[in-house]
Amino acid sequence: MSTSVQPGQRAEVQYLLRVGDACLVLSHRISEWIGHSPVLEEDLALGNIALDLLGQARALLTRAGQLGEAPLDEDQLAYLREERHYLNPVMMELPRGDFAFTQARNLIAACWLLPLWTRLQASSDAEVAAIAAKAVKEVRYHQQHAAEWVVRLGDGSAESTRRMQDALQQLWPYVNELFAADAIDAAAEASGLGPAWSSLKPDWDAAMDEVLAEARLARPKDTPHVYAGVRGIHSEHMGHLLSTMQHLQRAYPGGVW
Amino acid sequence: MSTSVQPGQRAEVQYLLRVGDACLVLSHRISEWIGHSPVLEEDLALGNIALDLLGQARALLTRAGQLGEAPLDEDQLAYLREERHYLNPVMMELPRGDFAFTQARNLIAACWLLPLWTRLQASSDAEVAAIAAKAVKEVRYHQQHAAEWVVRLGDGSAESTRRMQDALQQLWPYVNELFAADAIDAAAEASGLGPAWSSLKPDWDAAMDEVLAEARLARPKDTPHVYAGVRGIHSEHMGHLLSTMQHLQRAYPGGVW
Amino acid sequence: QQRNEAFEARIDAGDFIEAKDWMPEHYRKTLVRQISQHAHSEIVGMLPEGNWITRAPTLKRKAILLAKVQDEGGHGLYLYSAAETLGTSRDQMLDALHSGKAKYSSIFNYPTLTWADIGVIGWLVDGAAIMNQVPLCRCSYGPYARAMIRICREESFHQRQGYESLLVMMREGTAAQKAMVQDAVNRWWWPSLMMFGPADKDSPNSEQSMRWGIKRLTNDELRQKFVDATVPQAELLGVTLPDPDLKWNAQREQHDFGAIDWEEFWRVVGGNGPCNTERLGTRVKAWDDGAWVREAALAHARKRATEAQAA
Amino acid sequence: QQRNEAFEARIDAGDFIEAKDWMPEHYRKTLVRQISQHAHSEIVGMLPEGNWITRAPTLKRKAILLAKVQDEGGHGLYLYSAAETLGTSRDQMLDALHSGKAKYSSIFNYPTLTWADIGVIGWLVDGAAIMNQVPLCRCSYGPYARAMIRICREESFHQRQGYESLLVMMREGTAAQKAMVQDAVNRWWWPSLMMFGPADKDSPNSEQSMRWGIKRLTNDELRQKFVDATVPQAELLGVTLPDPDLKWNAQREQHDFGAIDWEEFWRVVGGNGPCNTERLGTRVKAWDDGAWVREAALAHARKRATEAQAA
Repeated sequence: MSTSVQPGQRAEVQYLLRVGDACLVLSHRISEWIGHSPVLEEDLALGNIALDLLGQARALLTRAGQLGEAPLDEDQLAYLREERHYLNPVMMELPRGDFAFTQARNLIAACWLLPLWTRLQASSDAEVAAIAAKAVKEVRYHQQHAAEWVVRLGDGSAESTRRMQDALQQLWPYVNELFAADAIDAAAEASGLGPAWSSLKPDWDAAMDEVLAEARLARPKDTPHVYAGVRGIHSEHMGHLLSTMQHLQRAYPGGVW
Repeated sequence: MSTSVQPGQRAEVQYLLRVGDACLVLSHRISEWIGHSPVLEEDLALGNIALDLLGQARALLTRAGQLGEAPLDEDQLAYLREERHYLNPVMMELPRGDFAFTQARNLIAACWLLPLWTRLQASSDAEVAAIAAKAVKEVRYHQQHAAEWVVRLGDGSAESTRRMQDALQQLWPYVNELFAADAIDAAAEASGLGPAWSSLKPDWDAAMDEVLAEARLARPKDTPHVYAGVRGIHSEHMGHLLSTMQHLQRAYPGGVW
Repeated sequence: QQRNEAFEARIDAGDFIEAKDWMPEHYRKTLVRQISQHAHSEIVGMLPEGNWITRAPTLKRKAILLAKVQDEGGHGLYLYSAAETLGTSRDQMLDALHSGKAKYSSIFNYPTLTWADIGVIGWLVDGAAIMNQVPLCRCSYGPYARAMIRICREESFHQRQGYESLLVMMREGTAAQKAMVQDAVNRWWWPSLMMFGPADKDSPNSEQSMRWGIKRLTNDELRQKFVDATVPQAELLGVTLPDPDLKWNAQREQHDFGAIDWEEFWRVVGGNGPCNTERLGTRVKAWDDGAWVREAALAHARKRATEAQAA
Repeated sequence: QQRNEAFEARIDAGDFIEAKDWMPEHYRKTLVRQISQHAHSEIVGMLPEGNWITRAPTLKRKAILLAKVQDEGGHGLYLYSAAETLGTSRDQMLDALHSGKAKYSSIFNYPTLTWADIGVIGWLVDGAAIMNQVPLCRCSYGPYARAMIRICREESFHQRQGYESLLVMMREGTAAQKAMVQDAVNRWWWPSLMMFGPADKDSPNSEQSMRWGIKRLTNDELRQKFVDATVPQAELLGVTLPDPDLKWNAQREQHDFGAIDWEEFWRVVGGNGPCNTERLGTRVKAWDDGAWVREAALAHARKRATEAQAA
């Protein structure tokens, strides 16, 4: 099974893959820390978060695979798509960076996933609603954990403040993709599958601003370019991530693991 | 054509793959510098060296593929083997490191390849002899270029001396594999295909010692472990290198490029 | 002297010694060395397996591997905590690791070259570790014994998961996968046997360690038990073990097996295995790269404490 | 004033101006800005293509790509040298690049997402570059004109290689490869059209640049020529160009084409394209990481010079 699969054009499939791939790819980046963290407790905490996100990804990919034109399972979707068919926002695939970058991204992602999962609990798709009910509890912990680190580093030493502010600066251009609207997004809202992402912005703003204030960090300015990972236009990092992630499935066609 | 190929057990094939894979993998690591060198001239010089080594690899892989039980072409051999069937010495696959590490490795490799190609000019295999005649000129330049940098950095600033000495220290445990004997090696010598690698040691020692003396660097102590990349036992870096290198061939079975 | 007799009496009675209890200096030192070495093994052991997390072949296997490596970090944490009850800080123990003074299990100085290595490590390496560690659940030092109970339970779970993943590949997999499993077994078998330490003749049993329940069987006895337990598992799996001298000895009712390459054993223990430098280098780099984080956390705590006082 | 008239007379006569010749300050400045911007484009342009060297799908394609990226470095080198003849050092020019003062071609602020991007960059991006650059081979400044002759020759070679690699995929490749090529064309078409710069109405031709042979056709004229040349190539290749308004206009004997997204153009030029920050960051990092190497080379040269004197 090394030939690529296509998830198809159905709006609900694409909507679920956007969220599922976000979790999958972010989990991948976080997992790169395991064994390399600044303190052992973080190897465990980041491992936990990576595991939770992986679980969320598996549930959503499974569901998306059931709703497509031809049924696909979680592994076909995770391992056998071409890059242009992965739909995560670009931010999730950026290299892990330093510890400040990782915690800043985790915070941005958690502040986005929390209202998203919260609303998905009311999804018209009962499966998705059930997945969301579990995920929302997990992401609440992720948000809290990342917020603690952003505050600690933002209001820590001169070096940590600089690193955390730099991390925010690097990440900010990728934020607006998390709230951008398009036909897929509109269809999900119309059908009740899930919220339009733009509707998550006020909650995200409030949560972020609270943490940034406590961390005494400046909120970076918004930038005009809107990345389009959700339509499969990724950064150059994605291909490298996928060549790693897909290697075994591609190299051992027909393998059973 | 994503299914793996096996080069088979023939001694002459294995011998040629050891050299060909050394060139292929070293070329890969050197090519990672292109666009990221300390000075533009080095982007060009390292590009040149990577290209030469790639050409040598192509010639040897092609020849090895002709001599096997079933014919294989250079791309099947380069892209579709499993890691355990790549036979380069482990040193070649180590990550590119800093500029000192790269130049030190290039020197070690060139001082090894130069006597090797020199003797391969007298190979009982006329194809191999012809490949060697061209390669020997190229590698002479590689050696000179690397030697200049090793001297410059070894006898440069305090920082560069430290970095170069560290690089040698890191590389030295991988040196003895370049001169280790086994049945494959013995068979090549017996058949006249190529020299036993142990016979290259005096030339290598002399060339290295001369450069190290001029660079005012200490020669590290020999270490007891002998790596066995030539029998397909690699480091953990090799798998990552291959997942990158093989990605397209694995992901697009049947592709024509 | 009186305290020492009381201590010995408690040991003889099978009582647990607790952190607040008096204990002889030698007992304390032996335990710190052993527990910290075990803790170091857990965190260094995260590296060879961690190497495959981003390449796990299915999402289920990725979740299992992530959880396993995370468990190893957890084991490290309990063990450092157990050792800290003896008055040595985690930072002191890590310093000893990073400077090369402290040891960790030599098995982690071998590389993980294929995905099958992950299953084989679960089966053989965790299997050997359990064989070594189960007796420690009854060790005389309470915090260590309690940590070991939890660790052994989790290790058994890992071992079963590793074996199960190999079974799937051997029973349902492709020829290439089966070859991959066999190759991994070939590479890990002998290093696994070396995990029980030098032959008894080169490792006189410390009577002390026996008394304290830190050791109950000799290295060779444990190694024999491991071989006897593993051979039928290998048969069930459908792999051969890379030892032509391995065969059932009906007289001894145990397996005979070939000679271990002790030269290799001592070379790897002595720092010259295939990955010694890299493993330690990776740990040191993670620690050094994280220095600014740890400093920032302290700086933050101080700041907020000062502000709380001022308020 | 007299010198200026003599200079103008030589320009009018079609003579080359050489480095040692007197020239007006404005001429010098214009050239330094243009040549260094071109040089920067070459070295920043190494990055998007360099991204695929380690992943090239065959050894032949890898050799071609390596050689191509190396050629771009070579172009950078000639161009910096040409600019240096005007009295600005390479380090000064690089400082301007690294500090964000100097520009480079905006096309390199788009990412290379698939292997087909490599072929399409050769075909469209190099094609557009050649269209822009051929007139410069007759530019009035000798060192620049000579550099451009060599560069244009190599660029044409690259363009043919890129197009050929696409032909192979479209004619002999799998459906997935063909889709990959079409997708790459879809992504690079509009940015390639933007390479000719703003529309003429927003870019009044500098009469000066025309006189000096730095410009001979307007942006819109060049863009039209490019479209007209490319459409039949696309047909031969079997790809569509992503512009529903693109069609032959029999009256004009040229193609009509759709409106360019100038908002995107100005956004990317203004620093907010998808890769601006990363490209510049990568260059700065390479430069900063190499500082110790450059310093060491100087230190070595000084040492050896001192020793030679002492001897």
